[in-house]
Amino acid sequence: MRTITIKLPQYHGVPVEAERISPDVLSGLSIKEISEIEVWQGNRRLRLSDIFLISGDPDPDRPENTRIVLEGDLSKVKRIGESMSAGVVEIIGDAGMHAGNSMRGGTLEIKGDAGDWLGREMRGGRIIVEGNAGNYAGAGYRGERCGMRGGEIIIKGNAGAFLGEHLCGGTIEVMGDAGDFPGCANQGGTIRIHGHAHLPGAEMVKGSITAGSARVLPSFAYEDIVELGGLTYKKYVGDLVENGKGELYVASGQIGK
Amino acid sequence: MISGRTLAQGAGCEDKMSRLYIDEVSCCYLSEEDYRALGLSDGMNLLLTSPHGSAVLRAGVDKGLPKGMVFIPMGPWANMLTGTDTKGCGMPGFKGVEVEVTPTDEKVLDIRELMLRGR
Amino acid sequence: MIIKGGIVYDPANGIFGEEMDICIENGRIAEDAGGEVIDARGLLVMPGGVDAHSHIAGPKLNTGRIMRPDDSRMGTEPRTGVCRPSTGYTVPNCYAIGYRYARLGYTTAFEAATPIIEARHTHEELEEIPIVDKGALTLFGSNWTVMECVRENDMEKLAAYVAWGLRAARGYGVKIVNPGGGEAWGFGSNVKSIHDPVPHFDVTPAQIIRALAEVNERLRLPHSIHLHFNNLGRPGNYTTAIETLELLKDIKPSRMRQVVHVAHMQFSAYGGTGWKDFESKASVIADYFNQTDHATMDLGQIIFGPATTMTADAPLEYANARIGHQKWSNHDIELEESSGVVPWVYMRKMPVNAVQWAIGLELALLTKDPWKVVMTTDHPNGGPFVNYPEIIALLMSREKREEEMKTLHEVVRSRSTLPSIEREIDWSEIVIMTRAAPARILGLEDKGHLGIGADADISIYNIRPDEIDPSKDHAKVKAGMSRAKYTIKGGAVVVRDGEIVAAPQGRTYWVDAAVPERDMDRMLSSLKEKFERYYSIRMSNYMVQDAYLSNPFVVRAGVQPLKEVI
Amino acid sequence: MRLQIEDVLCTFCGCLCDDIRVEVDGGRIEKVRGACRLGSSKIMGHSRIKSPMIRVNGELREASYEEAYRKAAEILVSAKHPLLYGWASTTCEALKKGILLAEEIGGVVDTTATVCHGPSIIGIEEKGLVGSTLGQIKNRADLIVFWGCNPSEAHPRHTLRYSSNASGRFIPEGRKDRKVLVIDVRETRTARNADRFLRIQPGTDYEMISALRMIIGGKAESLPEDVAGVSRKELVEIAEMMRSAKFGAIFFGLGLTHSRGRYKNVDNALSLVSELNSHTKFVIMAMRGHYNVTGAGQVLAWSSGYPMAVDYARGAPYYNPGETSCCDLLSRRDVDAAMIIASDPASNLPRGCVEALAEMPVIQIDPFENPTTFFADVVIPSAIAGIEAEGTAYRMDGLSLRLRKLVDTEYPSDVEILQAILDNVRRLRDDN
Repeated sequence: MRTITIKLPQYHGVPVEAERISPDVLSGLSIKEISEIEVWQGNRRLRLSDIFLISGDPDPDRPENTRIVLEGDLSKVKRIGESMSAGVVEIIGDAGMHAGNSMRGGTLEIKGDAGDWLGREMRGGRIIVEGNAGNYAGAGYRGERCGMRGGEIIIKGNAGAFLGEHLCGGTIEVMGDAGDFPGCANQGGTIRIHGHAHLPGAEMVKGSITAGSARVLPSFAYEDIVELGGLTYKKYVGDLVENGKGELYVASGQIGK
Repeated sequence: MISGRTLAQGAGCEDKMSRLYIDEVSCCYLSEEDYRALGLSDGMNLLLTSPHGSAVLRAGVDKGLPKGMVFIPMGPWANMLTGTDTKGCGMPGFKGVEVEVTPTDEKVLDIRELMLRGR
Repeated sequence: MIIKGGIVYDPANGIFGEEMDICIENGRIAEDAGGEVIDARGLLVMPGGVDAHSHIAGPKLNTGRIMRPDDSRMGTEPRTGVCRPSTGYTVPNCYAIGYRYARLGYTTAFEAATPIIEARHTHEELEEIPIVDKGALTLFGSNWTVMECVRENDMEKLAAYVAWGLRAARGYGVKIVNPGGGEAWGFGSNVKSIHDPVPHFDVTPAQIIRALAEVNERLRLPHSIHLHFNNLGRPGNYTTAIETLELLKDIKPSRMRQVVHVAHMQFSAYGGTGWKDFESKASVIADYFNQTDHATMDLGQIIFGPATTMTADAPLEYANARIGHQKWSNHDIELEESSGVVPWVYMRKMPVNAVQWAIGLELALLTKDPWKVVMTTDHPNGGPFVNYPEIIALLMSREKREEEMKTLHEVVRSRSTLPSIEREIDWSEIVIMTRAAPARILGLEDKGHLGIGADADISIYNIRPDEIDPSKDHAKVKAGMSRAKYTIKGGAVVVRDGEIVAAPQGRTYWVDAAVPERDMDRMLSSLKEKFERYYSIRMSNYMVQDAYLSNPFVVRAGVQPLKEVI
Repeated sequence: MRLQIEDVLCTFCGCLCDDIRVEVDGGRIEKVRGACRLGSSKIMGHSRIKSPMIRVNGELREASYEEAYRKAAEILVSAKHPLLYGWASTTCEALKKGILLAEEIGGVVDTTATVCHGPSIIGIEEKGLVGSTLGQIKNRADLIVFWGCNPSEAHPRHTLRYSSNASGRFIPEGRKDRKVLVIDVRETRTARNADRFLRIQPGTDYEMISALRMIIGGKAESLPEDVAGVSRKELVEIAEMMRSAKFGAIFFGLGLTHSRGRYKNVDNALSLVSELNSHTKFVIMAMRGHYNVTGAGQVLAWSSGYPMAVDYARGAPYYNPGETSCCDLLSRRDVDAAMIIASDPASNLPRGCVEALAEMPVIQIDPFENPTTFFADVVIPSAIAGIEAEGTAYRMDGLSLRLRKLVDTEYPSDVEILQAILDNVRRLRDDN
């Protein structure tokens, strides 16, 4: 496997947009060519090497045989791994907004925290975040009817608000808590939140959400106690305001409290 | 804590350096019950502390408020207490901020002191 | 400037594909000229395109943009040295509208519906649309003053109001949308037929339409009434269409043009009793147009893919939103209208959409006289105007129609006559349907043709009419029509090789119609009372100020000078 | 000579009242009639910034307009990501110039909407907006609902001109022919004048609206007895009030957008109104604050496709509130310079944002000194739009109106200032 290492020394400026940092784009390029790909810093067009230190295996390979390792505090670097279809991107540190936008395949690993809009409109592949994720993980773009459609996002810390908004497919798992309105307007897919969720599944019509605890909307109907993976959950169906058939499982929780 | 527009705040908001505006936006309104419970009277001040900051304001009564809620006309004093988290949608939480309210002898800063505090 | 050696189509002047030179002097077609020479040897040359019915400016456009950031992110182009940034597909920003029309070789586009009270906004947007000449039609069909004049049968007062309304809106013509329905929608209902009285006003849609048509001719307006039928978009509505057209048969036009122009006929040529047995009645409609001479139509052709429906027919948009489970914006306009905006997607495998697609083409192909049919998509209701080349290719090639039908739901074969239609439209007819006819229908004397003195609005395409057979080479037709080799606007080259090279400000057309002073005075005194009691703004703040038309073109009409008001 | 000017527009709040009478004498405004306290205080005016200023060694020093324009242009040209913020209290014409400037320098244009009704706009992106002009409500509405808003203090003439106390064609008796319902967390002045006041717990608007949608949708029996402290019975009564109206109108304020739930509260309210239309006629409207915040959204929408928070850094508009909106850009230090026009972020944004402003070069364009001036490096005093300069503004319902010029002034208008900065930017570019 070809490894390309991209290091970010201390960075304090305005955000950098680097949507070309993806195995699909870099795998077939030499290190020199990679150094010259275009990134944007605010309104300035720069070469990758103007900000980053690039090293790694010199020979071009296919995307699926390429591993890009990013090191440093990349919380101000946006759109890493956008539209990637194969290979591995590993971020040793925090990632900026829109990591894994429209991702179709491959693996994106973030060892620190992820910014907002992680895996926005994701179609496939896998994202693993060791830390927390920001708002709108696995969501869609403003005004769109569909967010994430496929693939998997695993967040080992907490997630922000509007997790998986307009989720249409795929799986999101959050080991910690989720912010307000996880899984709102879901039309499919699966969200598992091990911690607390505030008003999950608002306006969902299909799909399923599991939460360790939750404040449940008054427009969800309690059905039964069910057992999932050895644990008991209260099962609700909703959101009835949309005549929804979504399933909400809450380990402990109550309506309106 | 919730913040919002009032007539006096509005009338003064095109003239931010006026007494009218400053007096209005440096006032913290409480329910009658809370006002009494804290032993407040005319001219007394309050120290408000939130997870995001703190400020000293004059105390006032708003009969429309329920117990446990304070109202501050929108402006620099209220904003000493609000956080910058917008939950990804651009809007910070101007309403529904948890604050601790304690009577204090400290005086209310003038607007320049308040704005440039710590600079 | 001289355009040399092009194959020129100028059907209004009896020129059907002749090799000739065109001279331009001071922005107009001239006998001879000097200066720049454009080599157009063998290329297709025609007058600049004229869009007689498109939604390009005003509150409902912005409502569409604001509710659809998902659309705005499509078609994004950064600014260049000449162009400001473009965004959007179905609801493009103002700049994109101008550039995209120009790239298609279009030089004129008229906004089809503006309420008077919101006309200032419409003009603010028109001002921002570069290159093309433009104008806006003014809505009168659910207006309280109009309905009261009709009820009182006071045609003099109605004429005064229409003249004043056009001036207040800086409008170009009388637009009527689902007459009476906009008022009924004020309390959530609608009118169900042209004889169904409007609640609280005691007039019927038929009376409103007929009165406005009469007044339109009394005022000798350049354009006829421009009518969006009642019951539009509903199965079985072709009977409403014919019934309405019959209503206007005996009215004498005051100018050499139709008495009524029917907007987006496709949406009113529906048979069936519901969506299940929905079918085309285009052939019945086309027969009617073939047998009569008082009406013209534009197509309202649908294009598969995303659209944004927007119309003053607010009850229709409510129904659309419910059927499509779509986001819905509604906007009622005090004393004047109501309106709505709903995003839409036309799908090939959806039976109703497949039949709708066929209806537009049937109307164009079955109506014998191309001067009666204008090509539109009712942008962006049937789809965005950038798809005009697709329609041109479909009209010119039966083979392409057959190929397309294979990708559609099979009902397109049983519920429309399209599969049996052999006609293939030729270049002259295309030029009529996209240039000459819309200009004549709108009453734009200097547009749609290349006679001496006409506006030097010209499009030149990378298509060699002597070498290609549109019936077979439809892909080349579509590609060629999508990117004009040259677009010349008012004598200036604005597009070269499909790229914008200049973006001058176009003109805004409006009609100043005169009525007798005593009628105007009488009308104004009752109007003043409306402002005192019912409008939420003052009369003195109502009329569009001259500041909003930086490059106006005033067309005079009416019978005697209009008394200066306000 | 004393001059009476009729039908003047009030440039305070989103009501944009257009029936004000102003008396002018010797080029000064002497009297304002017909305006509310907010409006007359603005129109009467007060002390102005006297001259342009540039900060030198920490102190603002008087400068010429030419010097200020050049300094402003230098700041903007050297910035990698400048923010151009404000726009709600100036004309549409000013914003048009501002957008051109932003395109030229690759900056972000954001309006005060993002900290006001920005969430309402995001809600509209989800659902659309079922609305009308204010006159439609004046003529027809027999039920007025004020949800999380307090027009008595924020829009003082709203009730008289457009809503609860106005009379109209189908509501000849005005207030007597209408019912007024107020939903809020505190009993405001507006609530005290209502037929019914529903007090709710802070941050529970979303649940209340969902409950009302359930009842309107015929699913009341599936609701719990108590929804966040409000009984089902009370909610059924409220829903019945709405359903039985011939024409209902909800006006909502920052009570929905500022509290927990943000745009989801509005999103849900938009659905409630949409669904009420299956039973009766209902519309909804945001109570916009600044007189032209609506217009700012309109101009941006037709220019860029988006109504606020538009980033031109890469030449084409990019929009994403939460990323490209003022509060986020400042608190994350994602911008490196700011031009503030006709607004006062130092007073109106959370402290964390104000600290960011203090760290970067700031240009202020405003007729008046305000706390933002403490942080400004270039201060350019301007004419007051609607009093000293004409132009366009949009009322809260989207009606566009023309502001008049009432008196002459020495100060340049915002349009002239922005054009001068733009000219200087182009000159600097040409020199480099």
